[in-house]
Parts: sequence; structure tokens; C-alpha cells
Amino acid sequence: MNKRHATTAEAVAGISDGATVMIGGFGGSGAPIELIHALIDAGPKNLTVVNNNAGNGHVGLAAMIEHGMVAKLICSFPKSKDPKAFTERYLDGRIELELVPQGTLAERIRAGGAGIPAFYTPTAYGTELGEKKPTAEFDGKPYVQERWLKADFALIKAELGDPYGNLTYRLAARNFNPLMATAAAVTIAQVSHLVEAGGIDPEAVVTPGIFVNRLVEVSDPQQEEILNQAEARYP
Amino acid sequence: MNKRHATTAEAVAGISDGATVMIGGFGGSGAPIELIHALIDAGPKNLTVVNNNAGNGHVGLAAMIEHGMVAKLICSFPKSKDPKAFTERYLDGRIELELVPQGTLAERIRAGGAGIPAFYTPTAYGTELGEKKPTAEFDGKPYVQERWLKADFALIKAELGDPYGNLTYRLAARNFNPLMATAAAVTIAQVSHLVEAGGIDPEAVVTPGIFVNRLVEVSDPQQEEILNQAEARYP
Amino acid sequence: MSIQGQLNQEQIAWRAAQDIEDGAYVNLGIGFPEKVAAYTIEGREPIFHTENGVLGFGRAPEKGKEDWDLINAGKKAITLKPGAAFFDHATSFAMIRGGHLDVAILGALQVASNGDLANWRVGDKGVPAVGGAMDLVNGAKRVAVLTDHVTKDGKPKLVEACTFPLTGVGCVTRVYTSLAVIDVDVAGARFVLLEKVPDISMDDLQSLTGAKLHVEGSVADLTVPEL
Amino acid sequence: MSIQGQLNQEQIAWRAAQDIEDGAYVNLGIGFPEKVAAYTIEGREPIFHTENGVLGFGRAPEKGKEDWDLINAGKKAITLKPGAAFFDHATSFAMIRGGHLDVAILGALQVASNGDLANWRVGDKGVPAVGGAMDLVNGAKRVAVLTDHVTKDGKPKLVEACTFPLTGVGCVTRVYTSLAVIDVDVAGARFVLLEKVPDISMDDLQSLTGAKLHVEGSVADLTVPEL
Repeated sequence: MNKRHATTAEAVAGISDGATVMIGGFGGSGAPIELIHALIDAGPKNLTVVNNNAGNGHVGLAAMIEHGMVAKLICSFPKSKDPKAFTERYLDGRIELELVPQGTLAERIRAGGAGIPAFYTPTAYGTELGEKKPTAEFDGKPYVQERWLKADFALIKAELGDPYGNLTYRLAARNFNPLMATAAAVTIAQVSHLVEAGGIDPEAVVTPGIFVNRLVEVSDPQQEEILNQAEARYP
Repeated sequence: MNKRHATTAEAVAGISDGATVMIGGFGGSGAPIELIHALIDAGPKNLTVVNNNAGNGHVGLAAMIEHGMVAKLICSFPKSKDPKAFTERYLDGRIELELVPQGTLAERIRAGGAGIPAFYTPTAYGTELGEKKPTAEFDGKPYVQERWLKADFALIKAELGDPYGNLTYRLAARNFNPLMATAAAVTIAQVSHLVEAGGIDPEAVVTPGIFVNRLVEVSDPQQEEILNQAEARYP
Repeated sequence: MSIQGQLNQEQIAWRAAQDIEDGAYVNLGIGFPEKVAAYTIEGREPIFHTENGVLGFGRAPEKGKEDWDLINAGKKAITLKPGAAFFDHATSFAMIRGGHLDVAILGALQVASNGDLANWRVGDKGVPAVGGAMDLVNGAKRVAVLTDHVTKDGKPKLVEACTFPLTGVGCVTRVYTSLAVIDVDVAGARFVLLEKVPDISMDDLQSLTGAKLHVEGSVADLTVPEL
Repeated sequence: MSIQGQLNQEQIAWRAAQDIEDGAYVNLGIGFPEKVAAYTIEGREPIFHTENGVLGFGRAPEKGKEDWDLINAGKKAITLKPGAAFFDHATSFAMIRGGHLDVAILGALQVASNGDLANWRVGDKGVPAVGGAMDLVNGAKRVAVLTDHVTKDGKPKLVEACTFPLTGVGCVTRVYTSLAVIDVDVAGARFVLLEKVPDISMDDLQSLTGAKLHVEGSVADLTVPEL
């Protein structure tokens, strides 16, 4: 059992045109910048991307959008300090947006990973984001039915990883990463430290290896926030 | 902020007749024996208990049943090496059983804690445990609708606890405990080691304190399996 | 628009902080509501939750000491207090949706007398963004709003029915404005005035409010420190 | 009932183990199916999952060295291999229901030619207990059954339609019996015979089977070591 890959290019191999790709992170925290940049190098088009946001500046997801790779974005908050990449394309109709309340987005992804095709939530009931969805009453209270979200690939960022794919996360960089790991046919994790089998306490594992298909070590990963402060662009 | 209580008796105070009580553990692993025994001392009747099993021997949940405290049991597997306490009462109609597939039981409790009133699962479709439940098709596949499970109280067992109620668990004694912590109005945890605030690495917390209301330290807790090997009885 | 004796944002935040109990689990919306944390009452220890998976965070780090893996929902760097915990987004919203948060404090474009809230979108122009607002208003035990009493051009923000797109239905139970503290009787679809700044008359306050202000018993003076 | 050349449980388990691939995530049902772990093929490393929240467990500890917080779904003490992980019950069944397990191997009372499985209850007497079986059969990518070919009194366990209460509908895709290896063509509601023990004739095997055994191409000999 060894899920390790030598390079980020190798790790993202096979993500082709039209794929649905979940990308972990909340803003820059937990964003797998190196995997995203490897995907930009590979250059698939017409992707559906699931992320909480829509990128910031000209690196990471924003750079993917600038390179015209994203046909549709499923997210909760497509705003940032420098949201130009997405905003321009959204306003002139070159990119489709499915706006989902953040908790519903998280739960839909979790449901995709857990084999729950649909669930009910009070969130968005009576609002335009709940329109056109089935509703039902339970114990006298109205709820909206929401469907699971799955993906062909997930790109996630973790802190420790072992050859079995067991993962831990760093601080608040956990966010959507463990959920997306469960909801994709192929989950690709960049880890800041690759350790040997047994190098992660079984009680400390956050994402068990069964959810992870490929691992690549990226030591000292870049932070989107720092890159944006330096006005970086990719490539 | 201090959720500590000095004794198990104090920790289980207020659980009165007719309450719904979730009890953590899978068999004896993770079963909060000392809290259960304190509840037997308190003696409320007509309880609805949610547990994966139905007790073993004459301690813990089995002893609660023997003391006539349990009117209804919601569980997945009411069998054990020595299931006499439950079996006798079930067969002569003194205790009601709601049998739930184990994964559905876990998901219903998780849904109760997460504010999801209902969800769909493939589990039990076409079987007698799925009968009389609403069904629906998603993407051409049939599913059963299941409702959330909530409780008035949860009795759980954890390894480390801090004054904020943050918890970790020991080995496979985790099982239902973190789920039940989220699904009860009042969650009561016995912890094997009470540590100071900051004594648990924030990344190692399994149950964040928001889900826990009361804590009591029980050093060297008893194991149901060991008690049963010694043919113990409570009281 | 300047109104005699009206509170500034710091003062509104201060007033809201008076109602946060010791040990309460609190989520503060991005921006204005974040100011509430600064006015925590001595001897009380609320625990702050942020949607992106942290309980028990503290103030911002010194400039230059930021760790960009440790941020809040507003993407600002934070620090931790002892007893903090990290968790994933599903667990974070289980806390919200599951009714575990004691109070969520949010900003508003409009609040209606039936408790409806509009705070995520002005119209159908531009890029819409909702974040966690719709989950918070449907999940927290108590949903409070901080807001100027009227818009910049003097129009009421407290209304009979929201005209902007809704964030949630019948969800707001208390509003802290620049002029008053008002409870929302959701079942009765009524604003109930609890406190008003001393310098404004009942008539003037009513004229700046888009729905009737009911009074039950007496109306207290809304007095706050200089901030 | 003794049938010439039939396999014992160890041998059935051995045969099932031949089909488990390196790196496969596997859940073995309580009892008979647990025997499969002992016959893991040299050079292959399946990872065993147990419903109560462990991935990557190994064999039983020495007697007297049990830690009763470390058990499997059958409540037996286990040990861990390097790379093991613990998780809660919701996550454990997310692995199952979410299609992450490669194979679940279960016992059976009856398997029908349409893939229906009955393995949790004989009738409506006694105490019913289901455990995780209904989740496993609806979740794992491949659901295999280990069973004697016939009951102790010689009745077929492979049938046209189950008469015992169902565990799942159209879920079993392969059956390893004491006499044969049989694929279930769920869509076509057909048993397809892949292998049979050499000592039994096709006619005799068919007479011990409650539904027609189809043959596609050739039928291989089911040969196993002495165990």
C-alpha cells in the first residue's frame, strides 16, 4: 500500500476536460495551491469547481479561472479582496455560478461522501436560494430538500500524511478538506510532511486513508494570502 | 466556564421519569459504566434508551434493564454473550424495541445533532425495517427516508476532558460517543482524566466543548467486559 | 444622516455585548458585529465560534505575526485562547444548524416586524454571495441584529416586510440599532420597543421606523458610554 | 449432511481470500467470514475495516493481553497494524454507505438469483438483531457471501426468492459455497456458475441449488488446499 506520488504533476494526472473538481480551503487557509498550479499546467478545460470561494488575486483558484479552465463554480462566497478573475467572467456570462449557503454546501459534500442522496435543512427556506427545491414539513417546521454533491476529483491540503493516506490538518486549514476527501472518486492530497506508516497516532488521524487515493509531499507550501500580498501571478 | 461536577451522582442529577437517554459505547467499549450506575442509584423509570446494544450480564445497561428503568430501547443489536436481562423482558412484552440498522442509527443521531430533520438512505430499502417509511427515488435508485434522533440526556465516556468540555476518546471506545454528545439537550461525560484548559491540543479535540454540558472525572473506569468475566452485578 | 443622540457602531456593539451571558457560545457576523467581542463584560467569558472551524478564538495577532492557516470567517488572522478546538466545516455547521450556538449577531439591510431578515443581497445586480448567514439565522438559539436605525439616505431599515431578498424567515428576535433596542415578537409580527436613546421622542423614533413600535410596560433609556 | 468433496469453512474462506486485491478495503462479517483474514495472500495487504470505528486492525492479541477498548464488531479483542485509524460511528458508516469499501464478505441464510440476501433473521420469533448488515450490503462496492451450499438438513440456500426476511435487495454479486463459486447476475436475476468442486456432477450440484445455475463458457474446478 503506497499512495505516494513523486510530483504534483503526477498527482493531478488524469483530470480531464469537463471533470468536476472539489478544491479544499476556506479563502487561502487550507487551499492546495501547489496542486492547483499543477492542474493549471495540465490545463484541462470546462471544469466544474466546488470551493467555498471564487479565488483571490491571480494565484490558485483565481488563476485557474483566469486561464479559462472553469465553466461552472459551486460556492457560497464568491467575493474576496481581489475577486476580479471571477467577477469579470461572471458578469459577462462566461462562467456559471451555483450559489449555495455555506452550511448547505458543507452538508451536501458530506452527504456525497456518506452515501446520503438527499437531506432536509431549514437553511434557505423562504429565500431565493431555496426556490424551486422540494420542501417538506417535519414536526410543524418547514425545510428544504438538498441533494448530495460528489466530484470526480478532490484536491486537498493536509499537514501530515502516511503511505496509507491517513491525514491530519494544520489549525483552521482543516475546513472543507476532510469533507471533500470523502466525496470524490479520486482524492488527491498534498501534505506538508509525509511520514512513515505508524507515524500518525491512530487517534489523531482526521481523514482515514480509505478516503484518499493519491498523496504528494509539498514541503513549505505557499500561502495564498502571502502570495497575494506580494501580488504574485501564476504562472 | 467550568462544566465539572464532583460526583457521578451530581452529574446525572435531573434525569427524571420518562426521559430519553442516549448511552454511548459499543458493547462494553466506551460504555460509561459509572454514569449508568449512578443513574441506577437515582432510579428514574420509564426511560427510552438509545444504545447500539441491549446490555450484557448484570452491570451497566443490562442492570438498568433489570431494575425496570427502561420502557423502550432503540438499538441495532440487542444480543450479547449474556443478554438475559433484555431478552426476558422483550419476550414477555415488558420492554419495547425499536430495531434500527447500525449505520442508520448512527446517522439518525448525527442528524439530530446537526439539525437535519430527515435524510434518505439505501439501507433497509425493501426489508421489513424499511416498511412503513416514506421512500423516494434519486438518480433511479430507491431510498428510505429516516428521521433524526434526539435525546433529553446523553451519557458518554471519554478519555481526556478539559473544563470547557472538550473531549478525546481512547482507541475504539470512540464509536457512538461523539455522535450522542451532539444530539442531547444535556450531554454528560465521564472522563478518565480531567485536564486544565489548554491541556488538550486544539487539533486533537474530537468533541468540541459546545456539545458537552457536564463533566465528571472517573479515574480507572470499569470495563463492562471485565466486570462480566467476574460475574459482577450492580448494585 | 445625523440624528441627535444616536449611537455609533462601537456603542451599538457595546449595548449588544451587555446581553451576552457568561459561557455563551457566540458567532459574530463579519464586519460590524465583530466589534461586539471588544466589549465583553468583565467576569464573563463567552466562547466565540467561527464558521470555518474554530471555537474559542481570541483577538487578532500583532501585525507581522499572522499565521494564515488561523483565520476567522472574515479571512482575518486570529489567535487562540486556552480550551480552543478545531473541526471541519460539517461539524462547524452542525453546531450552527443543530441549535448549539446560543447567539448569532448579524448585520442587516432590513428587518421586518415578523422577524424576516434581509442581509445578503441588495438586488439582482453584481455578484451574489451568501456565506453562512442563511445557516446562522436558522440555527442559533437567539439571532440578534446590529444596525443603524435608518439607511444612509434616511430610509427605515426596520420595516413591515423586507423588499430585499430574504436571508431567513421569522428568525430575528432582537435588534440593536443606533436609536433603540427592539424585540421582535415573531408570532405576533410586532416590534416591541425596549429601550430608546433619551434624546429622541417616541414620535420621531416611530417616524424613522417602517412598522409600528409597540410598547409593553415602560421604555427604558438606552444609555451607553462614550466610545 | 455430508456431500462428497465439499469444502469446510476454512477452505471456503481460503477461496474467498484469493479474490481480495492488494490494498483493498475489506469488511468481514462476524463469525465465519472473519476466517478470510487468516488466508490473506502473501504480498497482498488488504486493510480491514470494522463498523465500530477502526481501519487497519490485525489479529487477536494473546490471551490476557486484551484491551477491551480495542475490539471489533464481534466484540472480540483486536490489535492494530501500522497505519491504523480510529473514527466515530457516523464516519465508519459513511465509509460503508458512501461506497468506499471495496468488498464486504458476509454469511447468509439465503441468497436469491436476483441478488437478494437474507442473513439477519430466521422468522419472527425471538429477539431480532440486525447490526450493520443492512448498511454493508447497500454500501460496499462488492458484496460477497460465504455459505454452505445447503442447510444442515439439505435444503438449498441458493434460491429463486428468499423466504426469510431480507437484509438487502439485489446486493450480492458473488457467492462462495462449500461446493461452488457462483456469480450473481443481478440485472438478469441469474446465478452464473464459475467453479465447482471436481467431485460433484453438474446435475447433482443443480439438484442442491434452488435456482437454475447458468454457465457462460467453461466451469473451472474449485480446488483448495487441505485446511
